[in-house]
Amino acid sequence: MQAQNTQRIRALIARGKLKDTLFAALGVICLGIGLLVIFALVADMAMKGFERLNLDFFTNFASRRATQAGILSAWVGSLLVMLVTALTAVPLGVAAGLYLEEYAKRNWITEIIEINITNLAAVPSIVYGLLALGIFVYTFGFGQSILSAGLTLALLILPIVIVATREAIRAIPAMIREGSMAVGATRWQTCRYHIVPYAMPGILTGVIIGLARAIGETAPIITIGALTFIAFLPPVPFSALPDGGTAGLFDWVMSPFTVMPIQIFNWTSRPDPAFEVNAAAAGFVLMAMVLTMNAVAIWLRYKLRKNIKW
Amino acid sequence: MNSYAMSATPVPDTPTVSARLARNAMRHASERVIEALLFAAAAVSVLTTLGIVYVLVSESVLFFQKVGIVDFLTDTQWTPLFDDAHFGIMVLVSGTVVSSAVALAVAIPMGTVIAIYLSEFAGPRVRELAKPILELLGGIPTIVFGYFALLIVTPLLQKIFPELPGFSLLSAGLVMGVMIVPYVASLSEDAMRAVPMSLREGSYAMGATRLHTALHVVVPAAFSGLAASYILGVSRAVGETMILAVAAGMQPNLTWNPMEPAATITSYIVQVALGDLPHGSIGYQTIFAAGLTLLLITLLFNILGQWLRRKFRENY
Amino acid sequence: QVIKIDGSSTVYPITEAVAEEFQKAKKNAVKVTVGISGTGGGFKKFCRGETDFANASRPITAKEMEDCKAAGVQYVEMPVAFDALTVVINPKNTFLKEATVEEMKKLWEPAAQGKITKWNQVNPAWPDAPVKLFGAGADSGTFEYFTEAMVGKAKSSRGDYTASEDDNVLVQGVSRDVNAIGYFGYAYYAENQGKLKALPIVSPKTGKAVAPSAASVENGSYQPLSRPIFVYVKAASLEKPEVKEFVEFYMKNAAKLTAEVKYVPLPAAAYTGNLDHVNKKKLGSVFGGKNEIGITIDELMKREAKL
Amino acid sequence: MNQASPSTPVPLKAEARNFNFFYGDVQALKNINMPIHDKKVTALIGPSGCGKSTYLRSFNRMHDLYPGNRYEGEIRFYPDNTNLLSPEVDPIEVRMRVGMVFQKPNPFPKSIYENVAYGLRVRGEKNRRDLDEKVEQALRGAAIWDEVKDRLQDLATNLSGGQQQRLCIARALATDPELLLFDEPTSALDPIATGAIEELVHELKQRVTILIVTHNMQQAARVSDYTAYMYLGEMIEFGKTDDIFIKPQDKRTEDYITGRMG
Amino acid sequence: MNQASPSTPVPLKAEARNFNFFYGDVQALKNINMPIHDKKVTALIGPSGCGKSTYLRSFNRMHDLYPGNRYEGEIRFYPDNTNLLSPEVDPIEVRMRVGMVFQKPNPFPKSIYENVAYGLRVRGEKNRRDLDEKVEQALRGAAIWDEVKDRLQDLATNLSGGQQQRLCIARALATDPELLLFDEPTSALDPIATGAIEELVHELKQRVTILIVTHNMQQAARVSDYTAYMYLGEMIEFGKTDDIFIKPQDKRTEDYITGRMG
Ligand SMILES: Nc1ncnc2c1ncn2[C@@H]1O[C@H](COP(=O)(O)OP(=O)(O)OP(=O)(O)O)[C@@H](O)[C@H]1O
Ligand SMILES: Nc1ncnc2c1ncn2[C@@H]1O[C@H](COP(=O)(O)OP(=O)(O)OP(=O)(O)O)[C@@H](O)[C@H]1O
Ligand SMILES: [Mg+2]
Ligand SMILES: [Mg+2]
Ligand SMILES: O=P([O-])([O-])[O-]
Repeated sequence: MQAQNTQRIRALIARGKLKDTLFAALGVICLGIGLLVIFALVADMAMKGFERLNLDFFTNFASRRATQAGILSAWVGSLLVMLVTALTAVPLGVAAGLYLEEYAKRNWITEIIEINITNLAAVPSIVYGLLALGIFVYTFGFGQSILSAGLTLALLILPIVIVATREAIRAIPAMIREGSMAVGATRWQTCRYHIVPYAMPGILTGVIIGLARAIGETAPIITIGALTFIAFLPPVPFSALPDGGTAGLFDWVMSPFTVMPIQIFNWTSRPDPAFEVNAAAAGFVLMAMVLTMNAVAIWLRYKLRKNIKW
Repeated sequence: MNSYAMSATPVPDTPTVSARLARNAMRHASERVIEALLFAAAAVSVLTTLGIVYVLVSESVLFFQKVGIVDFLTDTQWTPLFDDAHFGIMVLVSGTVVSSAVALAVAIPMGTVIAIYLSEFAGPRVRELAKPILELLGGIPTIVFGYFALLIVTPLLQKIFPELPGFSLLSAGLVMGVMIVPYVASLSEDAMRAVPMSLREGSYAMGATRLHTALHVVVPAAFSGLAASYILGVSRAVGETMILAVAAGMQPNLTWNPMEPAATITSYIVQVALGDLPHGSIGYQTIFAAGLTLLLITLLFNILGQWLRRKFRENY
Repeated sequence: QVIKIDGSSTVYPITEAVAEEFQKAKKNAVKVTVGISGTGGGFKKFCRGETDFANASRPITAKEMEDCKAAGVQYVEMPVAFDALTVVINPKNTFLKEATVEEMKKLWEPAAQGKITKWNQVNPAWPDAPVKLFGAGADSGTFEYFTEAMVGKAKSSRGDYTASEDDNVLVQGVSRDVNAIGYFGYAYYAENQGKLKALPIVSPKTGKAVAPSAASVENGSYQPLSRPIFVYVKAASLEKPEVKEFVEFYMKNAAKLTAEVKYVPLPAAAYTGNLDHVNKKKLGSVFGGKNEIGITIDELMKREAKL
Repeated sequence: MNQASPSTPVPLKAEARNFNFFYGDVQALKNINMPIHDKKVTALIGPSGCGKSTYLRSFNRMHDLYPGNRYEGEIRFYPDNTNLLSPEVDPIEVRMRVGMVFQKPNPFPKSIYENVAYGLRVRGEKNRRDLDEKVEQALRGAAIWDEVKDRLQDLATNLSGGQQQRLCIARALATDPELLLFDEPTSALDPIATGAIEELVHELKQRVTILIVTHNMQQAARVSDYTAYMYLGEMIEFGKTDDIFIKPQDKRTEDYITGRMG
Repeated sequence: MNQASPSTPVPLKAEARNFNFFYGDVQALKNINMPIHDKKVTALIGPSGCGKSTYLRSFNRMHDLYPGNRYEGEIRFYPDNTNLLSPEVDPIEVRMRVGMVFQKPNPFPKSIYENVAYGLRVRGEKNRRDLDEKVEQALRGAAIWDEVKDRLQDLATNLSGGQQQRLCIARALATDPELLLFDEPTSALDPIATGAIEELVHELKQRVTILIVTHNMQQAARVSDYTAYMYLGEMIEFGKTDDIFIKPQDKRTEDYITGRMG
């Protein structure tokens, strides 16, 4: 009876393990497909664009000659736009997520805000462009500037950051909140010392995905007036201007600009196939930028995730 | 030692009480300010929606003065820029629905499997390496994905389905699905990671396998996060533009067959918004009507999603 | 000192080339920016007074003229090059040697939708093979021009074809399908001659089939698919010396740079004529808010001269 | 010392009056009336699930954190004679004055040091020296100092069950509350540590009022001055510990105590 | 029944041999040698943090779930005389045969019923009638049936601390393991419930071997046949419970037991 039982159990385990193995294989396959696509695309871009990946490519402005065309204004523009986006979307998104999870009462207003946020995630990016054109460019008078673009993309990725923040907060066990409140902490103190730090890995995921999306967006930025040919850089703070003055600390936010995806978009749609090489090289650089830009977040998330357990 | 209300004195100690009240008042004030700030942040998204609704509605009103709403909903042709103009939005809706469905049929199962695999099966090194790389998928400019679909995926698919045209919802949708995978996988994986280890311990101690633990303990406990990632994935699919503009053929075609080329609401909007059309013309106004339609469809979907999610949510 | 230009993607390569050379010549003392928001988007900004120049692949429309007027924006219209809309087929296609406007109409008219699906339905001499159609997006100037020239009525077209704003997508489509036919700007054909074949179109005026080329456009024999493309400059901006200088530079170098980016330059007289208009402040458009088909350079210049 | 306390001649720290509590529609506590004497130890005993934790958690308004929970009646707090449950009373002030140790140890996923220092930081304490001192004192009080003094920066969640429990006691001690709520504070502790904690309770009594849930009758008898017996959400009997353990008035109390003691 | 046990004349269920355990670089268990007699109750006692939980968790390979943990030595399991720790041995099989109740109650966020049925479902049980019956039996065994029989579909996480603990006991019972590991199974229980669980242990002994961690000396004395005293990760003394409690060999054991008893 005992032996029989052992056998039954063994068979059961064998079946269970088989399922485990099959699932793990499925997991590896799915992961493999994802990684394969990434590697294929990145390798393809790297190979096609290899001949352009030299220093000149980074220090040249756009040009009608593919071999002389570079991405200087584009990468600088992308970087600055992302700076504005990150500095806007992250605090706003985390604050909104905190409000909804930790402060808001469960009532129909919260419900509406909630539905509204997920709904925003589905609005096509170009519509954000149309909105931003009216609001940032004209109503607020920010013009066709880095500031307008950064804010537009911030709005675009806000739902992602908020949703990620909320879910990360929801995953924190109630007993942690109880422990904090029980010593007399206010809601804000609980958020500051516990909720936000413990939710941080999840928040960072939202930021990583959000910024990755933002840096690759073309359409809304074109709508608000990003340029395609621009052969000068935004003013460096405190540098001398041609008219004799010096640039202020934040003058660059009002500067006209272009960004990497526009450059890539433009190059892919040029008649001259030589530009495909540029587009590939720029695509590769963009990938590298995404990775570098997110490196800090990725590293932080890795660090934090190890220590937060309950 | 006890700084306040140390009632060694028989009478409640007035100065400390008033000090305490003062401190309470201050704390209240600062908590209020913080709450107000946080609320303001949450309100930004509402304002954004209001702005979007305003932009869409104000132009759509002009549009619907010229085109009847019944025509808009029932006409089976979409040729607003043609001489013989028809405004049957269902044509674009069908393209949007089919392409999103194809994308989600890829992204949700694949993303969930990857999330479970990374969270419950893979070693820490694989996990910490694979996740950021996978997240790169979300950072590739969608135009690059578009060409990937057109130049690589479509020819591959044509080997399997020889009758597949050069432009199709299928190949655009598939690539879109892969693009959305990190949204589902990353957020779901985070949610699963956050499930307390004690629950896993409880399950493993019963002799459960990894898969059983994952499916019966971890996934239900992380349900809220999974649902959120799905909703985000759906949203991303519905709102995606460039891949479809490049690889789906931009052909207004009322079809539910993914093997055909078709235009979607988003690809139509981007095409017109960046095109030659004079602003203010009826052709230009169509994009607002189309955008509004999309907004309403997603609204319905989200209300449904919210309801489903509340029904299935588990707590711990 | 920033000169702002925005508008058509078709005109962009020319203006970009000019801007690049101009900045080089001025040692970066003057900054020029060029954006691509489409002819419509370009005019919108132009008529709000935000830009100094508008690139346009079609003449300004009546509505846009009104907008400009309302904002007090006056402008000088300058044709800068010719674009030859090119009908292309797959290089492996052996049966298509030339086509008439009538055949094109039969193929592309709205009535053909869903009905004309085989080549032999257009011309019995052609094989019983499916037709695969590729063309410009319905929002583009190219579409409008092509339909008017071929079908006889602007924007009158069948809808069941693969449309794209990105002409390289069309290049891909046509180059991969033996039975494909498509149309787009000449430059895309010129750069992809290995993958595509241009289909000679029988000119209704001369009855001769002519293939697009720099020469056939310039001498007016490629008809009716060649069209002028434009740059509009704001009159008020011409007061600024750097803008004036830029216009002069543009007209002086346009012929060379246009050819370099694979468009067809206008005769030299056209550029001097433009400069003349600028100097004499001849404002407005010669098209009266409407596009026109099959206009030759001669006609165009005559009309400009009358302004 | 306490003219404030109205009805009884003995000084009170708090008093439940007609107190009811509901988890949604389920009534967990039924019409509880009970005094809590100042600077005394009151033990709450009763079978599992009778509502001890629910009652204890009401004293620092923990139930406020969840929607659907409802209080009825009053818990008056002295000397200021406020009703802890009144909506006008700030739950944060209540929690500042009322410390709590939970039934399941719930250390924060932070270092051991930060866990204990947290309550002080919340109160605005920034001086590193003071913090260090108070943290050490609290850890000593909770009889865990020797075990953790060399690993104050280690993650608290890696401690053993009993260590976590003592850490949570230290966390509550560090802030010097007026009323301390202990929910089975020694459930995971061995006799040595339990002894130390009981010692601590004795000592604390000099300055603090203590309400302690325990299922250990000997412990209740050893440490408490008053004992309350709860059953199915009701307060069956309350009295001096000696009285309750020697001559309980209620049959149910007697059954519970005698049936199981020794 | 157990010709298998090799060296000792008494039948063994398991035996630790030169067993060491490391959390990363920190050695938590040091060279432990200890027999576990078949169908007997062995109690593990020792001060908080001495490694009792760590040791117990080794028997069903819980430490495998975390990277960086390391076993050394052997834990032999009889009658089949396998080394539980060997990499060839499937931890799932080990866990199927060795049930565990954790120190901190960890019910799944599922219904009460599903919590108990979980282990049965894992074992492929699908028949609703059988499930119902076994769930009831397990809940009765853990002395919680009466309290929850009307709310089997309620969320288990809403139970009181003691109820959760008994639920977890029921969960482990339901699957009929060969060896049961109890990590302070009555820490959150009142005397009545504790008595019921001790009763249960007595009964279970007929069929199952039990290893129980407790910090309650009386409990150890009451329920166990053998007792092991651990200190700072070492096994100081092991013997018949009567011997250990009456005439401990080691000074430290004696101090621990006598110093604190009664
Ligand atoms: N995950 C871990 N990482 C590092 N050290 C740990 C970990 N878990 C426990 N320890 C340490 O190992 C030692 C033994 O812990 P264990 O949990 O086995 O103690 P215990 O005897 O069960 O104590 P208690 O009676 O308090 O539960 C303790 O000093 C503890 O701090
Ligand atoms: N969040 C909740 N929702 C609904 N019912 C609850 C909740 N928490 C506890 N209960 C129920 O309320 C009753 C009292 O629970 P409480 O935790 O106060 O018991 P307790 O006396 O502390 O028991 P123990 O000694 O087991 O900890 C129990 O029947 C329990 O199942
Ligand atoms: Mg309790
Ligand atoms: Mg332990
Ligand atoms: O950009 P276009 O206006 O030339 O299509």
